[in-house]
Amino acid sequence: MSSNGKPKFAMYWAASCGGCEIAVLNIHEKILDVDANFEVAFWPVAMDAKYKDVKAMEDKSILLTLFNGGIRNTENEEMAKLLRRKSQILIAFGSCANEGCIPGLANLSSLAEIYSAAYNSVSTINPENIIPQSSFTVPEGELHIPKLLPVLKPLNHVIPVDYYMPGCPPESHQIEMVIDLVIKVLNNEAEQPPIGTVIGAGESTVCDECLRERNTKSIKQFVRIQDVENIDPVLCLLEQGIPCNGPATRSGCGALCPQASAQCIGCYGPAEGVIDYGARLMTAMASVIDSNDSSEIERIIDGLPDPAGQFYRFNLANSLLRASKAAWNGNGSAKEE
Amino acid sequence: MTNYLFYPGCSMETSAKAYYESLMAITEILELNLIEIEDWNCCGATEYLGINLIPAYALISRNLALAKNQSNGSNTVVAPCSACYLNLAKADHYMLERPELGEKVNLALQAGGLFYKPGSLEIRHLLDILINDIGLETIKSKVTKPLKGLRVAPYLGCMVPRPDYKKRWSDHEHPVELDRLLIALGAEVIDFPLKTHCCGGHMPQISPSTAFELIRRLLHGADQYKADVLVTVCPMCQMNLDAFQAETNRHFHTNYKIPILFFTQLMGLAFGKEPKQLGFGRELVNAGLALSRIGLEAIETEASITQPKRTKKTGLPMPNMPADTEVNP
Amino acid sequence: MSQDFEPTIIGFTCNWCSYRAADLAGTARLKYPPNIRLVRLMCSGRLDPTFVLKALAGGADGVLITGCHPGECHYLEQNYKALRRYLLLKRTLAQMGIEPERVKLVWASAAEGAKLADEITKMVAEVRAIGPLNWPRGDGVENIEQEDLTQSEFVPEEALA
Amino acid sequence: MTNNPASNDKQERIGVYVCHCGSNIAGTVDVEDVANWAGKQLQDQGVVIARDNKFMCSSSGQELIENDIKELGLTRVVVAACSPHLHEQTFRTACNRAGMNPYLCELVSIREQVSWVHTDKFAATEKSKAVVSGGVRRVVHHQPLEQLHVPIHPSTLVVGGGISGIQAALELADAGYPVYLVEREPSIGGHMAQFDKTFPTLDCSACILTPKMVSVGSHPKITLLTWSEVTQVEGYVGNFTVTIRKKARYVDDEICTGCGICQEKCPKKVIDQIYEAGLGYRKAIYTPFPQAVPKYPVIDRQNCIYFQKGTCKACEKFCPTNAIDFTQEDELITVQVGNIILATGYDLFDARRVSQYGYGRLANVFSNLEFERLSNAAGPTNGNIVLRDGVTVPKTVGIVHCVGSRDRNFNNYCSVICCMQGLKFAHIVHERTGATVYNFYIDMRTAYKAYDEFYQRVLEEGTLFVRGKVAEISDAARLPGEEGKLIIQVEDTLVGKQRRIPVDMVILSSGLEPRSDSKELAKLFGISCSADGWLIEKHPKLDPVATMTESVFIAGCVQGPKDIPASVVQGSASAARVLGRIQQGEIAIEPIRASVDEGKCSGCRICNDLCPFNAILFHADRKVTEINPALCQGCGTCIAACPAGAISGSGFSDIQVLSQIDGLLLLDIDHSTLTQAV
Amino acid sequence: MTSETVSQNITSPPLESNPNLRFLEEVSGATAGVARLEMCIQCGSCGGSCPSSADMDHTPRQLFAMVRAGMREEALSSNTPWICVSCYLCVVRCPQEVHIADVMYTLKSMAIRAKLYQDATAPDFSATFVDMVETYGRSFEFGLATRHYLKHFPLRLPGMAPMGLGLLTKQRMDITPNRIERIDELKRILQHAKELEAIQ
Repeated sequence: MSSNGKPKFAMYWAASCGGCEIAVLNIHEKILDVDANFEVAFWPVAMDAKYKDVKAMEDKSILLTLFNGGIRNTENEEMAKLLRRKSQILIAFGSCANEGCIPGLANLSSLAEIYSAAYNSVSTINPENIIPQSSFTVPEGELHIPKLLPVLKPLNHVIPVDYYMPGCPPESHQIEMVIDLVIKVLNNEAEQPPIGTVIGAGESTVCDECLRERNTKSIKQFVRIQDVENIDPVLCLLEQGIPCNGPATRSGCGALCPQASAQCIGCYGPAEGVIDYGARLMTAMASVIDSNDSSEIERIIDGLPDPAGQFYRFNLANSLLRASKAAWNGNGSAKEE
Repeated sequence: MTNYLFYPGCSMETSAKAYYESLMAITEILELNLIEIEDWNCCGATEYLGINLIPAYALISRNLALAKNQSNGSNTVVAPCSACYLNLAKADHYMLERPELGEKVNLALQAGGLFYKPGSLEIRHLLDILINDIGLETIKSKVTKPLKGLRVAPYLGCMVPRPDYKKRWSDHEHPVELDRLLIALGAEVIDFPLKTHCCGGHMPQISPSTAFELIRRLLHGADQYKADVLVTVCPMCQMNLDAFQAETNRHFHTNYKIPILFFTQLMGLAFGKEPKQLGFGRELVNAGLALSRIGLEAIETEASITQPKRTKKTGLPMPNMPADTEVNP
Repeated sequence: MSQDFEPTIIGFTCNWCSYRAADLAGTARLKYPPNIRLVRLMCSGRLDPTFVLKALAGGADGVLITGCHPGECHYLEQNYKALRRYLLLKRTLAQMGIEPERVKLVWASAAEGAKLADEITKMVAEVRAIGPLNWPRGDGVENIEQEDLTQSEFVPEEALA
Repeated sequence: MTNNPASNDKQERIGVYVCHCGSNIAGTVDVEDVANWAGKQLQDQGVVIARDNKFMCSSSGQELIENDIKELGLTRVVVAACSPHLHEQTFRTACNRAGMNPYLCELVSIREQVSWVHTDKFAATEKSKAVVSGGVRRVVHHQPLEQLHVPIHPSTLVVGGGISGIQAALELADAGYPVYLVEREPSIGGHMAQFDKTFPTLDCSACILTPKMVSVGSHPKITLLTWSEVTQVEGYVGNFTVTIRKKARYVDDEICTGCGICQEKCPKKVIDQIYEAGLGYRKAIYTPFPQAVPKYPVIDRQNCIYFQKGTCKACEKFCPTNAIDFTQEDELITVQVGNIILATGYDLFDARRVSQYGYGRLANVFSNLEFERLSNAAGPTNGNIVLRDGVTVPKTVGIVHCVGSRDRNFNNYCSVICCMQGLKFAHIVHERTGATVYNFYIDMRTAYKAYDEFYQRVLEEGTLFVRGKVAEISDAARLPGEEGKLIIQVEDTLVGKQRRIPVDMVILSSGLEPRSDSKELAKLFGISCSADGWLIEKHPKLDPVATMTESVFIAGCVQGPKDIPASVVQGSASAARVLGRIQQGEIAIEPIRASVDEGKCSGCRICNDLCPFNAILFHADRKVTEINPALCQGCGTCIAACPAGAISGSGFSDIQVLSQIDGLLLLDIDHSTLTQAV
Repeated sequence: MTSETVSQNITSPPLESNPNLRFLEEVSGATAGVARLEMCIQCGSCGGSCPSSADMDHTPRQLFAMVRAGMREEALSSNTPWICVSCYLCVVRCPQEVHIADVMYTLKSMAIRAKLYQDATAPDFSATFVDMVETYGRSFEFGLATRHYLKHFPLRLPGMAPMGLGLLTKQRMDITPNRIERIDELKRILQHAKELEAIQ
C-alpha cells in the first residue's frame, strides 16, 4: 500500500463473530469518507496483510484502530498489545471487545469442558478423540498454534483502551456519528472526548428510547417470549412477564428489539457508571416480583431457567466475577479426563 | 360417574357387613364408583402403633403404595371405617411432617418393591365424599321415601372429626355434616351433644368396666334425647354400642334397647331400597320397631336441628348464631 | 484443604434489627469467631447484589445477609425485596459454581443477639469446611504493562518469512 | 470501564482515632498496634494522623479530634470505638464544633462487634485493623449533608374514641392545640362505656368515664367526628392531609336537641349487637346509650322501615325540631394535621370458636361482654344477674379464664385483663346473687398495684378456685344431679383428678383480639403490624407509643392487650410525645435520602411501586421518576433496585459501601503488615 | 419412693450423666410427627378432656410432668397410656398442640420394651392382634376374640356367648381367617421395618 500522507486506520478482529466488520461496511456512503480521510493500514477482513508488516510499523504510527473481539487466546492477546503500541487512538469496538459478548459466555465452563463440547460432543465425530495441541511435531519440524487462555477477557483487561463503543454490533448510525466525530476532531472542528469515554451510545437505558407504554410493575410469572400467544404491541414487555433487559441496557440502539416486539437482550451493555450489569438486571427483576412467599418466589423465578445467561449474556467476561469457578480452575490442557 | 380408590378395611367384610351391603346398595344411585385397592392389608387399627413405630407405618403405607400404583386419574382414597381413615391419613401426614420417618418407611416398603411419596394421595372418609363431592342437593334429589318421624341421634365417634389433619370438618366436636345429611333424608335429627364422644374403642378387650361406662354414657344420652336409633359412620362404634349393649345393660342394671345403624343403611331406606338389601337384621339390637315408624308418604319434610330457644318472651336473645355453616358450597 | 484456613466473611446488617442484634451480642458478651466483618446498611432492602458479588470477587469466602423478620421490617416490607433478590442471586451464583453455603440470608430481630451469634458461628464453620474461595481479583488489569511476546511460540515461521 | 470504585483521588485528609474504652476494648484489642498500623498502612488512603486514646467519648477525647481538625486541617474523621448507636451523635457534634460537617465523620464499632465478642487478642486486633480500614475507605466518599427541617402542623388527628383516645384528645386540647377525634360508632366511649364496674377499685365505669366524654363533646379545641371513618392519609412527617368519611346520620345535628322522642316513637326494635353485646334491643333510630356523646341519634339504614319499605317516617312526624333528614348523604371532609394518634382499641374474641364451651349453643353460657351488660344497672336486665330465660337467678356460676388466649388453636398470647376481669365478675355475682362462684384458671395473673389484694378479697368472699383449663362445658347429664345443669368438665390439676362441676351459668372470660381490620389500618397509616395483628411500637421498652413512621403514634389496646389504667397512661404518653413535636415547631430529619439522576433515569418505572411511603412519583410527561425527600425514609430499596443505577443515596451510596467492602477485605494493602492468621 | 427418685434425679448425678433427664427427648424422638412435649404448660385440658381418665393412674398432664422429671420407671409403669382410648379430644383441645395421643403410643411401646407395664391384658391384646395381622395380612376377629378372652376374661365368656353366637349367626364374624394374596411381600416389608426400628 502506498503512503499518501493520510492518517492510518486499522481494524482488527479477535474473538468475535465478524458482525462488527460487516457493521462498518454497512455504513453506506460514509465508507467513502473513511477512504477519503484515512489510509487503511491494516484490516485483515478487507485486505491482505501480515503481522510482520504491523510489527515493522513505527509505534503510534496508526492514528485510529477499531479493535473488535475479546481476548480468547495468546494470538488475540499479542495482537491487542501490538496494535496498542502502534496506535494513537484505540477503540474497543463492539460488545466483544467491550465486555466479552457471546464468546464470553464460555467463561461459564472450564477449558476441559469447552474442548470436550467442541471435539467430543455428539456434534463432532472424533473417534480417536483428537484434541488440538499448541505445539505439534511434523516431519518438517514443529508447528505452533495459539494457546487458549483459561478465560476470555475483554480488551481493557489486557491493554489500556481509549474509547469504548458498545453494541452487538454497534448500530450503523452510531458508527457514522463516530466517524464524523473523528474527522471533525482531525480538522479541529470538535473537542476530543476525554479518554475512557463511551462513545456512540447514550447514557441512560433502552427504556429511554422505547415507545412502549409503561406502568408500575408487579410480576406474577416470567414467560419465554416464544410461549406468548399474542404479545401486546403497546405495553411494556416486562409487564407482560417477558424478561426484557431494556431497563438495564445502555441506550443508543433506538430500542430496536422492543419496538419489534422482541425483548432486549442487552447487547449495548450497562448504563453509564454501572459496575455490574447482571446485578442491576437481577435486582431490578427480582424487586418487582409480586410475592413475599419464598416458595412462590421460587416458582416465579423458575420462569428464568438460565439466570446467568439472562443477566450476563453479553457482559459475563466484564462482570465482577468474570467467569465461573470451573473456568478459573479448569486448566488449559484438555488432556485430563 | 366419579372414581375413587376404595379401602374397605377388615370389618367391612365381617362385623360391619351391614355397612358394606348398604353402601354397595347406594353407590349405583349416587353414581359413585369405588375401585377397591387390590390386595390391601389391615391398617393395624389402634394396636400396631402401640408396639412398633416403623412397622406400624410400613403396614399402613403398603396400602397407600398399592393405591398410588393403582390410581389411574383418581388420587383420592376413600375409607368407610374411622380407624382405617385416620391411620391412612396419619401415616401420610406424619411422613410429610417428619421426612426421616417417610424415608425409613420407604426403605421398608422397598423390601416389597413398593414406594409411596407422602402427600401424593388424598385420604378421605366416606361421609366427607358424600357431603362434599356428591353434595346434599343430589342426595336430597334421590330421596323417594323420606324418613319422616324417625328420631335419629347422629353419632360420628372420635376419629373422623379428630385430629382432622386437613381441616375437612366443620368442627372437631360438634360437626354438622352428618346432621345435615340425615336432615336431607327427612329424618328428625336431634342435636346430640355426645356426637363425637368415645365409644370405648378397644376397651371392651382391655378394660371392660372402662368401656361399659363410655358405652353407657352414649346410650344414656341417646335415651335422654328419645332417639329411635343411633346412627354411626364407624364399624367399631357400631360394634361396641350394638354388640356390647346387652353386656353394658347387665353391668349397670339398665335396659337400653337402642338400635345402632350405619348412615348408609338409612340412606338406602330413604332411596327406597328394601331393608334386607341394606343389611338390616344384622344388628343385635333389633331395629324393627324403629323401621315400623317410617311412614311411606313421599312428602318432603324439612326437619331441623333442635336448638335451645329462649323460653319466655321475657327472655334474652341468644348470641347471634354462627352463620349457618354451609357444608356444601 | 489446609487445616488452618480461616475464612473471611462479609456480613450485611440492617441498621434497625440485625446491626442492633450484633450490638446486643456484644453487650451480652456472647462469643463468635472473628472471621466476620460487618457492613451497616439502613435496611436489607438496600442490599444490592453488586455488594455481594463485589465481596466475593474481592476475596471474601462468604457473605452473610441479615435483616428484620418478615413482617417486622422497619420500612414495613422492604426485607421481602431482599428475600426476592437473594433467591434470584442464589441461582445465578450456583451457575457461577459458588457453593450455596457461601451466601446466606438470616432474619434476626434487634432482640436476637444470641441467634445472630449462633448463625455467624454456624456459617464460619460451614465455610471453613468447604475451604477458601479466593476468587481472582476483579480489577481485571493484571498484566497490562507486561512485555509482549515477540518471540512468541505461536506465530508460524512462514508467517514471518 | 474498570470495576474499581474510585479511590481517594481528591486526597482527603483523614484522622483516625482508636478508643481503648478503658479496658473494654484495650483488654482484647492491641489498640496502639491498630492505631500505628492505620497511621502507616493507610497513608495512601489519606490518613494523616492516627491516635489511640483511653476514652474517645470523654471531653478530652473529643477535644483531641477538634484540635486535629483545626490544626492538621482534617477533612474526614474515623473513630474506632463503640457502636454508632451509642456515640455517633457525640462525635458528629464534636466535628461540627470544629467546623467540619458532622456527616464527614464515621464511627466504626470495635467494641460491641470486636472486643466484646472475641477472645483471641491477636485475631481481634487484626479484625479491628480491617474494620478501621473499611471505615477509612468509606469516609473518603462521605458527602457533607444538611439535616432536613420540616414544619409541624399544630393540629392532631386522634383515631378512636375509647378511653385512650379520649385521654389523648383532652390532653392535647387542654394544652391549647386543635384535635380531630374520629370515632366509627355513633358515640365515643368505647368498650369502657359498656362496663358496669372497673377492677380493682370497683368504681362505676360510667361514672368516671362520662365526665371525660362530656368535656370532649364540649371542648372548643376538639372537633368531634363520630359515625365517621378515615379513608385516606396523604402527606408526610408533620404534614398530613387526612380524608374522613362522615357517614350520613339522617339527623341534622345543627337542629337536633337530642330529646329522644324519635327513639321512643320508632316502631322498629333491633337487637343491639354492638353496645348491648347482642343482649338487648335498640330502635332503628338510636343513640347507643343514654350518656352518649354526641347526643344526636343516627338512623340505621338496614333496619329503618322508611329505607327498607319507604313507609313509616314516624321519627320525622314526631320530631319537634324537624331534625330528621332522610336525604342526607355520606360526606368526605379533609383535614390538615401534623401528628396522628391511633387508639382504635380491640375486638372481643368470639367464644363460638371454642366449640367445646358451647357458647351460642348452650343458652346459659355468656360472654364477658354479655355479662358486663347483664350486670350493668343501665343494661337490659337493669343489673339483675339472670339466666337466658330472663328470670331465673343462678345459684352456681362458673367463670372460665383464658378463653381463646394462651392457646395455639386461637391466640397464643395472654390477654392480660382476663384474670382480673374474672375476679371482678366473681365479686359482682357474689355481691348481687350470693351464688356459689367458681373460677377456672391456668395461672393467676394479678400483677399490678392493688390487684393481688383484690384477688385475696375475692378469696375471702368464698369464691372457689380450680386450677385447670376447662376442657368442656356440656348439658349432657351423665351423673345424678347433673340434669338441667351445665356441667363444667375440668382437671383439677392441683388434685390431679378430673372433675365435673354442675353450674347454672357460665361466664367466659374471652380474650382480646386486634380489630378485624387492623391490617388495613396499619397499611392506611403506613405503619407495621405484628403477625397477630397488634400494631408495632418503635421500641417495646423505650418508645412504646411511637411507631416506625415519624409523627404516627399508638395508644391503648391497638398496641396490645392492656387494662384501663395502662390505656389511659398510653393516651397521655402519646399526647405528650405529640406536644413535644408541636413545641419544636419543626422537625429535623436525618438527611439519609435517595435521589434520582434524571439524566440517567429512563423512566422504566421499576422502582415506582417499591416505596411503602409513597415517596416515589413518576412524571409521565418527562418520563422520569422523582423522589420526595420529605417522604423518603432512606431505606435505599429503590437505590438497590434501579437497573440504570440512576438512583443514589446520601449516607449509604454505592461507592461508600463498595469502598468499605474493599477496606474490610484489606484490598491494595501490603498484607505482610498483617500476620497471616486472619 | 417416687419423691425420692425425683430428688435423686434432680440433685445428683448432673444432667449430662443422668440418662433419665434425657427421657423427655427420648420420648419425643421416638414419636411420630413432632411431639412438642416440652411445650406442655400443665393446664390440664388433656386430663379434663379424657373420657377414661377416671381409670388412669395418672392424668396425661401428670404423666408428662413425670416424663419431664425423668421419672422413667414410674412413667412407663403407669397404666395411663393403656387406658387411653385414642379419642383425640385432648389433641384438638391442647393449647400447646402437643401430639398427646401419639406420645401415648410411644410410651406403650417403650413400656413393652422395658417390660414395665403392670397389666398384661392390653399388651397381649395388641400383640395377638398384630400377630394375626402379620400372619394373615388382615385382622381375624374370631381367632383374636377367642384367644384373647380365653386368656384374660374367661369369666366373661358365658355372658358373652349370646353375643358371639349372634355375631356368628348374623355372619358378622368368620370362623376362618381371610388372608391377603401377597402375604410374603407384606412379611418382607414388616421384617425390614423391624430391622430399621432396631437401628434407631
